[in-house]
Amino acid sequence: MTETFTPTRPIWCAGCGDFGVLEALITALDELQIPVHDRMFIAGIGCSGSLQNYLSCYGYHALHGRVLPTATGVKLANPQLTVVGVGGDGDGYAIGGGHLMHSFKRNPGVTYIVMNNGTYGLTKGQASPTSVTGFQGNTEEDLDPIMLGLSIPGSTFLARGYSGHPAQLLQLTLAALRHTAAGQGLSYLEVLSPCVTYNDTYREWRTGVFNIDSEDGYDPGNRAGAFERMSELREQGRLPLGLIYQGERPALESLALNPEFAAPARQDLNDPGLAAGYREAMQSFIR
Amino acid sequence: MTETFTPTRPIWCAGCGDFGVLEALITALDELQIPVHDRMFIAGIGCSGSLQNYLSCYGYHALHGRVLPTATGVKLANPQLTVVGVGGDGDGYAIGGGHLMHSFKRNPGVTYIVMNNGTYGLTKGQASPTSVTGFQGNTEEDLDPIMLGLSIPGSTFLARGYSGHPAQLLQLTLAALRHTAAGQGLSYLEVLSPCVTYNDTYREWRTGVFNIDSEDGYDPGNRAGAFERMSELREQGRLPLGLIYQGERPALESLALNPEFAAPARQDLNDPGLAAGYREAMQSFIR
Amino acid sequence: MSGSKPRLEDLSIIVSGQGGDGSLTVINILADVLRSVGMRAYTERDVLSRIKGGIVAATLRACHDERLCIGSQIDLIVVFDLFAIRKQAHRLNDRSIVIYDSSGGGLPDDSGVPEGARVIGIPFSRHAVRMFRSDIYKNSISSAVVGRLIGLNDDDMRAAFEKRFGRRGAEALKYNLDALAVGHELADEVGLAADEGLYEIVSADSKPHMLITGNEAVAFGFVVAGGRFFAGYPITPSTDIMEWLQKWLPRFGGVVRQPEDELSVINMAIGAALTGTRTMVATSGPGLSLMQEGIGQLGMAEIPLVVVDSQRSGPSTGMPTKPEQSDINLLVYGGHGDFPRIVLAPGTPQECFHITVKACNLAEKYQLPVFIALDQGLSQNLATIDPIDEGQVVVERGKRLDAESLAGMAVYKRYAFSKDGVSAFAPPGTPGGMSLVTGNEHDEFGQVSTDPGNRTRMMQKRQSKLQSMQADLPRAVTHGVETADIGFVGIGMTHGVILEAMDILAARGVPTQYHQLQTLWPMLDETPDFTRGCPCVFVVEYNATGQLARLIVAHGGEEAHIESVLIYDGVPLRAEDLVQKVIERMDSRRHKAA
Amino acid sequence: MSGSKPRLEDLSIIVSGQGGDGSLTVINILADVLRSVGMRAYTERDVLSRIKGGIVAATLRACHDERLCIGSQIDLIVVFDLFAIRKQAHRLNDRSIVIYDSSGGGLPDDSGVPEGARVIGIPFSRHAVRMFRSDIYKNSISSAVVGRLIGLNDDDMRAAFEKRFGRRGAEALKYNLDALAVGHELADEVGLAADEGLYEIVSADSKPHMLITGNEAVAFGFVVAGGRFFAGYPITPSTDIMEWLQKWLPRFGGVVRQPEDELSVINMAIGAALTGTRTMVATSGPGLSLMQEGIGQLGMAEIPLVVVDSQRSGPSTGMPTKPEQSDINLLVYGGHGDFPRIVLAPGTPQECFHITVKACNLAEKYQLPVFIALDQGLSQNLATIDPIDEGQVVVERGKRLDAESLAGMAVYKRYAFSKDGVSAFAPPGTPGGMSLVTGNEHDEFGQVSTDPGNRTRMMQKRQSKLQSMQADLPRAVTHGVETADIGFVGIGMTHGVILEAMDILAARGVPTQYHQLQTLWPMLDETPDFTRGCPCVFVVEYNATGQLARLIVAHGGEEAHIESVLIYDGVPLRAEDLVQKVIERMDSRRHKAA
Ligand SMILES: Cc1ncc(C[n+]2csc(CCOP(=O)(O)OP(=O)(O)O)c2C)c(N)n1
Ligand SMILES: Cc1ncc(C[n+]2csc(CCOP(=O)(O)OP(=O)(O)O)c2C)c(N)n1
Ligand code: SF4
Ligand code: SF4
Ligand SMILES: [Mg+2]
Ligand SMILES: [Mg+2]
Repeated sequence: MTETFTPTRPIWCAGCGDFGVLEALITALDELQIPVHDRMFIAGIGCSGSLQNYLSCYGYHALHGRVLPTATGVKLANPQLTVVGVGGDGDGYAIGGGHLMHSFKRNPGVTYIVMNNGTYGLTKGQASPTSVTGFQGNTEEDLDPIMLGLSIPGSTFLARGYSGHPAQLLQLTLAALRHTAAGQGLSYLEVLSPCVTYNDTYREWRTGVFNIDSEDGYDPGNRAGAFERMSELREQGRLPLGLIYQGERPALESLALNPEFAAPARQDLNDPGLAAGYREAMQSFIR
Repeated sequence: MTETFTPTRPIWCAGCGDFGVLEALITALDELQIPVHDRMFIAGIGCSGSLQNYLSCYGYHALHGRVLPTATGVKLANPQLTVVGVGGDGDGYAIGGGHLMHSFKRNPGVTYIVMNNGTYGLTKGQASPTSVTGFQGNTEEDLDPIMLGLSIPGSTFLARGYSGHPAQLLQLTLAALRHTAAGQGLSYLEVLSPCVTYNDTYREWRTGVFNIDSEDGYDPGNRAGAFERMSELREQGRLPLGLIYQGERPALESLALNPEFAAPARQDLNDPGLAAGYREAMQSFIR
Repeated sequence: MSGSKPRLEDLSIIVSGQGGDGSLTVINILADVLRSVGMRAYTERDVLSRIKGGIVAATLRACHDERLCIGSQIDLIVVFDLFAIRKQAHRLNDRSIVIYDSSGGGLPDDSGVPEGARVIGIPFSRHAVRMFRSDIYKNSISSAVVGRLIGLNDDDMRAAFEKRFGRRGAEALKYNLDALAVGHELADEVGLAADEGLYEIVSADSKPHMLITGNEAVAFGFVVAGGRFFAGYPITPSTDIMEWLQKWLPRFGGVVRQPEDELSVINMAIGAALTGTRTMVATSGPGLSLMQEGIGQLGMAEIPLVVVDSQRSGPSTGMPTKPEQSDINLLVYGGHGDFPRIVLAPGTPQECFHITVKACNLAEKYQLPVFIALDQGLSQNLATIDPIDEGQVVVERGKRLDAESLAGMAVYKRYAFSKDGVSAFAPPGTPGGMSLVTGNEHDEFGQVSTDPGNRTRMMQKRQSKLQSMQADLPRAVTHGVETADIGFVGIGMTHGVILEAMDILAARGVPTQYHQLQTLWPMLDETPDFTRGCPCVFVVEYNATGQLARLIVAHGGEEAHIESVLIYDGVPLRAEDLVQKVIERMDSRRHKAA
Repeated sequence: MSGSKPRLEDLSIIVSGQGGDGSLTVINILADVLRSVGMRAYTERDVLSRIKGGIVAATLRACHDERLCIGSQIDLIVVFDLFAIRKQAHRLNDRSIVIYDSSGGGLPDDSGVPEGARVIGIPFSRHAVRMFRSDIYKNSISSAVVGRLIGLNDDDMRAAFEKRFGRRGAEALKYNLDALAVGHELADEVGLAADEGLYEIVSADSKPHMLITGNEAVAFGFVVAGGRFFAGYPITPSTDIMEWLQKWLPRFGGVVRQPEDELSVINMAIGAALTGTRTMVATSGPGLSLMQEGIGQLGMAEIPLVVVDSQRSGPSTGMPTKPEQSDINLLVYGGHGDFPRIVLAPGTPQECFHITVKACNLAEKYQLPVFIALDQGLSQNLATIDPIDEGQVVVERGKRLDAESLAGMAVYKRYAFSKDGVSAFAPPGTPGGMSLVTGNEHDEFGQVSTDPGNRTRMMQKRQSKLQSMQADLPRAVTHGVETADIGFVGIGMTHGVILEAMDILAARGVPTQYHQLQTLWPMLDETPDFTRGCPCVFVVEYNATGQLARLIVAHGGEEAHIESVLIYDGVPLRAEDLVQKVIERMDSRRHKAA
């Protein structure tokens, strides 16, 4: 085998929630038998944005906040790849917030995992969009990106895990990857992933989370119902975990690609069969 | 009186929905007796983004998509101004989408009016985030920014008008301005404002709109309830008009400003009383 | 009478009215008819950033030989609005013909039309409203009159109408053909019978010409170069590129996306490029400004991308529909930090095609951003050009690895150091080619690294591309008399004007030479050399600060030899005006020397 | 023994270990103690873009006289990790002292420590864990030993601890004071008794010094200049500016916001500036790239804003914690289209303060963007400086109108043409001052206009500011021997190194002079003049392509006289290394000449 880069030891602080996400991803990708060369990781900038360095894959370290547009470009150009976006809450909800809402709307075949620690870890602990009111002088209420996802027509998979609950996290990771693999488009998984150094929320989250997967009668197929339940739980100060919403809608790539051709990345550009079409385009200017 | 710029005749096409918005704004501002010099209009880029040129005010033509951050800066620096943001759906929902969600969250004392025509008018009719599926090859479902607003904790005023219903539009414009004037923060009013040249939706909207203001039992104070009703109406292909949600939360400026001082824009920077504080800051480096 | 008619050699025609009046349509139809009868055409637009209203104008030059600019004088003007005539009057002379819409009355005395000019009033609008209940048909009516006047055949006009309006449905076609017929009747009335036009039309060339804008040529070049992913966000004057590709690219299995903003555009394009897909984006100044972080990422992470900048008047939102070449600095110096890039500048639609192909090849060969600098004129003006031989295009993909070639390698490093600064690329999905790609400084494997030794080598590796690419970069095209004491330097839409000014000067006995840059960056020695070798070099550019001239000086150009000709009022330069400037400046130089 | 001790003149100390070990804390405490006893201190950090782990180092120079750089040799090194010692060994000599954490064993043979160096092993970590159940107290323990070694008084050390850890609560303070005591005991054990340090500390100055970074000085200057609105988004190495202002600005009724991204930052700042509030933003390369569209808007719409760029290694994400000066091009040439701007470059914390005040005044006087170019070293390194006389600051607000002055005017035009290019500004809310402000081209009232005549005048109006401001711009500071044949040009963090290299060269009989730029743009004649007047000018800059040198050449600098010294490996230059380069280059010049 050709030697390629060797995944390194994570640079995360001991106890960082991101370890749990890495663990779940490695296990899930193996379980689904995704060959390493078909995995394409698109990572944000932040502590969380180094995850791609710790497993075997094609890894890309995006610009801050640009995970989703980049991942969408990858998927459209080569839909055979298993495209996984990973990043932090600052990356995905602050500077990347606009892309998040448009990606829900667009529904590309990408699994997107946000390691939400309610702070900007790598820049040393400033408030992020999911920081609670009062944290570092934050005057705003914390965003619930799952509710945001529910509000966007086109969103098809919304889930939340907690790195302190590894078994459920693995199941959700598997479900997310499967949703996308089944051609259903964007699977969005937020993982509560404490930053032990700047915002150690293990205690709050241990007691605050609420497992909706085990709630009787909860229907993840009902958008408005999910929204209502989320609102209730939020008012009770609880953080719902589990598969919160799953819908059906064709993935973007199935709508955007011409099925008569190989995908953009896989075309032979020197195929002589192209000449006739080029000639036709040329003729269109002579008419 | 000093002569200043003279509001010009709108450059809009005859029949453009934006005329109705201008009309409602002029009437409402006069009715509320806002002196012209206390009006600050922040406009986007697009056909809609020329509205500030057609009335007496301090007008600013922002960068494409940046109406809300700019308006927020204005309000924080000088909360005495009546700050009105105006722009199009491309401006506010596409390139400005991230700012919209963060402005809901932030709740600055700004009235924000989006003239939604489901297209990019000024660049000649491309699909926008509120274009219906199929319009100009659009593969996505149209965004409902009111539902987006409902999903963001911190949003306090969400309404939709239709330029074809001027009486209701005027009432909603008044309500929006009053909400903000009462220190409740961001009032967001989307106006269905047809583009007769590139996306003439008068016919669809005449039949498609649904007046929620006159629906018995509808409670604009109930976020989850509003979301549910919006979802239902959407499924029925109807476009709700009226005051959809109103909540209470202190405006950003009341949280961000130090009440012991005049607002930033109104301070006398040569006030000798400042010297002692400066000295103290200097001493902090000597300690 | 037809035998004694002069041949149509060179005629500039303006049609002007309110926005929405359809002046552009008239001109475009005439251009198409001229093309179809073997003449040359060149068009220009003067429009506003609004959809209806305001005074707009479209200009056409009909020539026997190729000219890539509008003439300095206007031979024929058609106006639907009296404002328009005042605006254009200074370009008229005593041989000009003025056709105006007389629906509202006669021409006022202060119209500014020079004495001697032939003035014809026709109530286009009145006829249009009477016949079709809509004012907009006045443009179709008027084109009939213009066609007659310059000697175009009624049938050819009809054919062009069928082609253009046929796409819009049977009803539109019918009304417009009827309007054309009305126009022909009106022409008869004012004494312009069929086959009695002013000129005889003689085909310039047996082979058919293409009628194409620079934007279209770029888009077409991209497809033929194997481009398969394009992302854009609407912005004047670049949008046509996206629109042409939306129609054509899917036919070749390619993808065009219009995401939510330019940040999404460039990052989506980066994503596609990462997979080894040939990718391009197009924008104008404001979008280019927003893309700066992405541009730097391309440089650092060594990702190939073609970025088209269709320049308009800046700064900021500026004058969106007006031409400028004022993004040169941003193209050359933009992005924070040091990284290599290429900036190419075509001057004709044909060059737009070939330079786009070249740009695609260079981007992949050297794994970096390649810019194509257009301007509103080059982007949007239609020109007749000789057919492009699209079959000759060669696709060069640079160092690419597949599973087989990887299997033979002991180790694969995405950023392996190499002599030419380029490392082999294995597209994601290739077994054995796993790599890390990052905008952080990194080692050969793509692992983040701040090791000073590695940093130094990586920086030098990237920068060394600027050397290794030298032979591959398009050289300047030279025109005129190599020994002439007066030189020109220009890019983009200055090209046609400079060529014409040279002809005028030559006719007056003043020989000149012209160095038409094709590569703006890296600045090749040839350009500073040119300014050192020629004692007086007019650097003609559409901006206020002489960005191109300054760039040349920064790289060894001879400032004392340079005369900057700067246009930044949004109005295209005319050859005669350039000639005047040259003569004045030469005079004042002689005075100073004396 | 104390009488015979040498005076502490100049000592460079490194503390190095793993990220999170607290090396920075040790150095900062020592710097503070030195400041308090009247010595000079200068610190430097070498950290990674990760929160824990990796090898980091903090360096301190303790001096009797002012030095704004670290010494070329390291006199004392404290290491918690053996990797660290290998990394630093080349800076040690036979008089250096090495203190290492011997918890894990002795120093290996291949540590690289030069012969003759005094090596002291102390099991800091072991003690910390035993006493406090946590490794992190090793830094407090070690600072006691270093304090003793260099002759600092135990009480002064305690006072510094109380100040620093007191803020973190009683428990933190108690543990750290205990750790200090443990350290003092360990010092006793290895023979470093109280008052028996190596040096005698003699106060350099009777007046107290400030201990301050460039970032802090900028933030402080902003407040005193009347800055009342600041927006930022976290980014190394600029974040400290926001953090200092978050604490202080609200105390003066000012507002600090950290919105969702840099686009929001610059546009929110534009909003505040529109109201007539003095406003500033601070960022680093990636943020500056994202702000480009906003920058152009400031230029076009004539909005005053101060933009601080704390430069780090680029391109793209680059090496976030490492110094560079590679955004010069983007600062000077960024944004599409032509517009005026000012770029200032302080070299010391004191200059950071004064240049920020100046920037605020210039921004409002000329109504345009004013950049302050910092670099990671200047931004983050602590230095002792003479107290700033903040009482002398003069706030100049330029042409502002209030209701009263407006009432006396017949007509108010926001963009009235004027001799100096500046038009009077009436803040929103002022009766009678209504105006339109736009990034489109506009007429004097601010109405959108594409009229060519208006366009030309408006462009010239804006550009003319670059002339009218000339007398107002900070001039270069000159140092050294004005007639010397060897010159230096530099900005920012090169300042201290150049000064020290000049001293070294002078001591070796080589006189030099130094032109320390304060204004990078507009490029004042003085700088190209300097390169013409001095036969060999070393332009020292932290980037790979010589951006500053190229800028000077582009404006008439003499390329043949310029020797570029380029540092781009992320490692701060040392004076001795600069001296070597000067000597080598001069030799090779002489060879070439011969
Ligand atoms: C354009 C830009 N702005 C700012 C930064 C600095 N920056 C690096 S990481 C980061 C935030 C990281 O927070 P988050 O995404 O939550 O990741 P975490 O470290 O918490 O995992 C920021 C602001 C940057 N790299 N690029
Ligand atoms: C950064 C940037 N990108 C693109 C443009 C071009 N542009 C001008 S208006 C517009 C869209 C306008 O659409 P919308 O906001 O819906 O306004 P409307 O014209 O429909 O009222 C665009 C994309 C621009 N001015 N700036
Ligand atoms: S700082 Fe926080 S987010 Fe970053 S690695 Fe440490 S624990 Fe994790
Ligand atoms: S193009 Fe559409 S949005 Fe623009 S003015 Fe005309 S009708 Fe209104
Ligand atoms: Mg985070
Ligand atoms: Mg619109």
